[in-house]
Amino acid sequence: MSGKEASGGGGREAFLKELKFTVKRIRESPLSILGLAIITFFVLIAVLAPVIAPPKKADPYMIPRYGYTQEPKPPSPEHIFGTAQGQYDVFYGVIWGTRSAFRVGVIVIGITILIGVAIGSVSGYYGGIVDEAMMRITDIILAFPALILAMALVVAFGPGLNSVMQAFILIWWASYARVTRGEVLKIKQEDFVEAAKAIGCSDFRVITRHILPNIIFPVLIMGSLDIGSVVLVAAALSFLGLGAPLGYADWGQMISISRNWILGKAGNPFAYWHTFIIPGLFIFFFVMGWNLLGDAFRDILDPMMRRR
Amino acid sequence: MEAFLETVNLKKYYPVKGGVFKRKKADVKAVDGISINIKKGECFGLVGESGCGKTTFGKTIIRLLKPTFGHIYFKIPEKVRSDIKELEKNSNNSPELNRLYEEYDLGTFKGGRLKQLRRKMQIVYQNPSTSLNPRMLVKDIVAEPLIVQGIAKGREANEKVLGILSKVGLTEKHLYRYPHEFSGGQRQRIAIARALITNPEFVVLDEPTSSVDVSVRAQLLNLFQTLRKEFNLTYLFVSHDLSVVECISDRVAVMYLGKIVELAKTEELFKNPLHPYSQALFSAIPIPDPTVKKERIILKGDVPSPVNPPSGCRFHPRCKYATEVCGKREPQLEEIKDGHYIACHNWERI
Amino acid sequence: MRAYIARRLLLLVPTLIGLSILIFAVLQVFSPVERAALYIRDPKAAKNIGAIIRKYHLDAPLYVQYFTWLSEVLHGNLGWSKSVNMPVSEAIKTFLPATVELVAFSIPLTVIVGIYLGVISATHKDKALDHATRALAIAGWSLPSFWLGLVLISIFYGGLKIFPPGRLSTEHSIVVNSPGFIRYTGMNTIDALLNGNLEIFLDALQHLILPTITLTTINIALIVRIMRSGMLESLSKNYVLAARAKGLPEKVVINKHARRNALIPVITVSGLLTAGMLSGVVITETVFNYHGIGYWAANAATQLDIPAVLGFAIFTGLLFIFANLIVDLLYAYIDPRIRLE
Amino acid sequence: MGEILKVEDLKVRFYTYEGIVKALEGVNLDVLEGETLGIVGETGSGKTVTSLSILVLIPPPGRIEEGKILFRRGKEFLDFLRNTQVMYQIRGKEISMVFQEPNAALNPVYTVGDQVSEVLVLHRRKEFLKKTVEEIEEELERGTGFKKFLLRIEKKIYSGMLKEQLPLALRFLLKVPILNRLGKSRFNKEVRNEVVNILREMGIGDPERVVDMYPHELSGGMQQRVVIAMALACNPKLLIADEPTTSLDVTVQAQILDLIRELKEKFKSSIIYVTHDMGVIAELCDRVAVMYAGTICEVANVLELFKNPLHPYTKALLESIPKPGKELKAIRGTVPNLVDPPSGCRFHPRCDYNMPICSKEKPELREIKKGHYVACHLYKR
Repeated sequence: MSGKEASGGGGREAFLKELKFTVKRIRESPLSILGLAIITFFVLIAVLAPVIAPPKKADPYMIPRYGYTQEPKPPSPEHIFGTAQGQYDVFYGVIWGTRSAFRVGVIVIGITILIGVAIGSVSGYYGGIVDEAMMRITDIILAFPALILAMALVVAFGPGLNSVMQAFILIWWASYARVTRGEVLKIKQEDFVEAAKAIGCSDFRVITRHILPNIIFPVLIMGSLDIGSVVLVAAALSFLGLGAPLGYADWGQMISISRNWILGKAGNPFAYWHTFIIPGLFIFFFVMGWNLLGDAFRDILDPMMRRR
Repeated sequence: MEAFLETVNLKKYYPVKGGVFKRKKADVKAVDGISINIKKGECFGLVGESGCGKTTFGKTIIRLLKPTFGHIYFKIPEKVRSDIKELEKNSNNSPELNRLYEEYDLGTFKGGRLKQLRRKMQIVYQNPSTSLNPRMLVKDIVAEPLIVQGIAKGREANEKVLGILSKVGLTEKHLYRYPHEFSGGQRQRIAIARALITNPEFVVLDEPTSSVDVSVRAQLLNLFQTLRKEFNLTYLFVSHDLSVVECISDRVAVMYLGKIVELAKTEELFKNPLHPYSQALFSAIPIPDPTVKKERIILKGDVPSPVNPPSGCRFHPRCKYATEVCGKREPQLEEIKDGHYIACHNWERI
Repeated sequence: MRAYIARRLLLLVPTLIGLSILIFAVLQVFSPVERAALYIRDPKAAKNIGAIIRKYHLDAPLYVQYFTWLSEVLHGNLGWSKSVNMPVSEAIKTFLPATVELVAFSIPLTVIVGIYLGVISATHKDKALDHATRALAIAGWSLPSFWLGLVLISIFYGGLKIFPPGRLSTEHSIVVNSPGFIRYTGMNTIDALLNGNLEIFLDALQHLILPTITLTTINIALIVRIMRSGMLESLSKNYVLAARAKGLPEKVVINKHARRNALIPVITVSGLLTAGMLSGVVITETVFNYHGIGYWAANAATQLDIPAVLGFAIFTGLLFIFANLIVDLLYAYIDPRIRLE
Repeated sequence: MGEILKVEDLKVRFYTYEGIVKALEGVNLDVLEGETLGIVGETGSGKTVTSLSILVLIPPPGRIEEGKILFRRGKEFLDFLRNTQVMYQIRGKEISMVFQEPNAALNPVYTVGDQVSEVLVLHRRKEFLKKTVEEIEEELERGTGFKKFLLRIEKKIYSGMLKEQLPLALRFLLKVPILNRLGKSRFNKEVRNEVVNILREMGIGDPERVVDMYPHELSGGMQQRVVIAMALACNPKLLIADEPTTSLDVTVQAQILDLIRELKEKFKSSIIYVTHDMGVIAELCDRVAVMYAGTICEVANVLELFKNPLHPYTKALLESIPKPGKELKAIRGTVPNLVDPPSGCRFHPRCDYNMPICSKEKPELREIKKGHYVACHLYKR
């Protein structure tokens, strides 16, 4: 029976069994279903953006304008979510805003995980001066609240979403390096790592085949939680006017231009609610979705809970 | 007859970092000078309480840990061994002597030669739930030594895996499962299969039955016996469970605080232990027979710290028969009867 | 214990040096001319820019620049903040009291309520209360702080006309700035009490409510989550079982035995809390027009007032490092295993 | 010499993700006064769950479904399983427990003295208050002038505490951490001396120093002595010891066993000793109950059990103890998974005398000979 195809089939069959068990556990925890639903909803919006809100300008991320008067118009049949200050269409803004949120979140987290895990595992596995130096660098970077260091970097690189992303990558890898190092130090003491050395595995093989597969889950869980935080901080920077330029489809920027309309007008304090409530809700649910997913997965994939 | 595996004054120290700059303040002298000779095909028992350094010794002898001092000779020809003894007499670092060390002393092995050594020497750990990679299929766990050592790949490796699994009582349907789907006893069998697949000559068994149930323990002990005969293996059986060691090993050494205090044939040692510590150790074993009412030697105090062990004989602060000399001069392991070694100044008077 | 403290203090040195190098590196992104602008007090002096470059060795080799810059910083000369027209160090002194006042209300609220909620949700695991607290915590963690601020203002100030933004109503700020009113600490609530003016005290308090709620909601989620997992962890331990076996009432078992061990992870993470507080302050003060140090920094950033932003970064870095030091010492106090290392 | 504890068809279930673990399936057990009852079995046999259920300490997701736990108070038996008010009086005072992992049973952030005195203050509070009041009265005779005045106030506080009618303000004041240490300093000193005495009785050298140390500073053996001190502080009628020496070294185990034997005589308390080590059973216990997969399969006097074991599992267990020179007889198969345990007698899949009835009907625990019970279809009366 021990042919190539059988071994492939067997391997897949075991993997499917594990997957089936995980899916069963997901169905049982309400939080993860909610998280999964929210994230799939946002993924659909991001993917179908050109269909839902066809771009009017060369750069699809610039929100089309329907006039130049300052006062925002309430929701109407042509503008479902109404228009913001300067007659930017709110609906178009939030739909394309989803895509830019994904772009910022996923790219930043993707790159920082790669850098962080690589540095963290080398520093954790080998220890010594490499580890000591690495830890001092991460100490310094983590000595700053993310927002403030990002502010300084963005001011240095000049405002704009790209410099925000560069700033984040420079900052965020440090926390992944630290978490990875912690996990590697824990796994390194397990017997099976020493057993791998006992059969003559090279350091590279020990790290890639034995250590990384066992620490990748906590790091991915942290990643899913961080996508939310990255989008939050990016939105904050846009709100301060350091992130996306005016007219760019970015939730933080849209809330920023809605600031002077939050008190409504005489007699009707909530006249311009649409300008800041709608983009705010989009940010809130986007970040909430990722946090729910991350939290739920931590319980499901936590080996102790899984096997209790 | 060719010596199989010999250690000469083997030492393994762990640095203790302390103080402000985490400088090395002192050494934990886990293994502090052990010279023994293991014969081919023998099951050599090593007993001692936790913290006496028996596991460290097991891992150092197969070079999982680098020794701090001393030599390890593995299947060294008789002649070369006597040459080394000769050269060591007049000066202990002549170029000729160093060349021989490079050649035969495992302590100096590095890189490729160390990897070669791994085929011949293997280890089985105590806790089956942490000695197998939870994210790897059994097939890959057992096949990995073949792939890493470049012995076999693909189909041929699978066949070897199936072969060794059947020898330890597992079958083909266990191939595509993860370790957490097995009981403690079965996981230990997988670990044994992984250790034996490159058919090594020497295997360190580090308390292999301590974390499994009594009924499964008997199954594993029988398995070790049959595998020893079938593969002509030599074991170093490390344990704190004296009754297990008694029924599986040919010779037993008793360890205390990094040194061997007594070594003899199993029956001889368990019938009349001579060293005061061995006597206290054996008298402490509860006998599973209510009719036997045994007068017990109760040791007072706790085991001293291996960072600064007591001077002279390490057991003298807790020993009833300690005399003035025990506090000063450290007793050496001498052969007092054929095959019966003891490290005690006044063992005759006990 | 002394070795532990000594090591922590010694570790400060490389971190502080690293901090200065990082800031200096960010500074290098600008050309010498722009960096000279740091030290110009008034536009007229822009003419002899060459003299300033030479005075501060801005074109000298890198390490010389670093040392001159460092000595300047150590003498408190962080450059000139054009957004508020005063030296950066002066700006920090004037704006700091307002922020301290805000943070003084928010941190205790966050920690006490956070720990209480964490304990409750852990002891009622998987019951309604637990799910409610966890949902609240996750919501809190996902809320964009600036949006929460805007919504609160629009509801309370817009709708109900109470809790206006800013630090004081206009007429009270006139009284506060008048000579009759002695500024002891720069914090309105305390100064009002010291001057015996209850009205200003209530007004200042009224202005503090919404910013405190905003600041607390963001950071409370962190404390609740860590406290809850800490409690669950220690409740599963054997010493809790032993405490129950002694016959201790459940209340004592939870509050004495379980809670103290659960506090250890909370303390280690409270370093993050200070970071959360500092970033929160920048956003909250901007939204509420609350003229604290965060407002000044945010404003400086939007006007690309580089010295101000960097000055603020150095200040927060120092604050953060010393906060971590205090956290380490607190950690050693509560956990004897560290204290007697 | 009647029973002091009766456990009647105890049923315990654990509701885990994997399914419902039927941990205990109707356990009946009784403990005679002054006797040492051994409970022996492998992991998963339910011996620890039984010992925890007696003090109603089953942690979630476990639940005690059915059964009664009757403890003799004077003449009549109280079922404190349902009556929590009585339970809090019995726990730590009349029944106390010693755990397997000594360093896990001690709270790492409190001193040894603090944790031992906790039991004393909880259960023997009145005794210490009386002693403190007597001590003050003695000093009162010798005291003069201002000192006398102070002592009289102190006497008022303590006797107020004794009769439980302390003025509200005072009771509130004593809640403040620093004040209560000052206010009750004499009482605390009294308790501390008692703690030092108990530690000394447990064979702990230099108890004066150990009282202020933290658990992580003590060796395994010392930690276990502190746990035993906590358990015996209020000299309970019944001590439950759940594998107290399993995690200790052989020589330290000998010290602890010796200590337990000594305390058995001095405190005259009966002991339930849970272990998987047949050697310890033989040395320490008068009667033995053998458990397998959540059921009791045999109960007998220790000599009877070793001489002629009736239940196949007990026989196999005794034969699998490693003895030199004798071929080891292993029990085939593995311990059953209790989510869906084998039907009828739970040992039948591994039993050499397996009969058709064994997999259908669950055998009852019947008294075959005086004091020798067995649950197996081989022995129909």
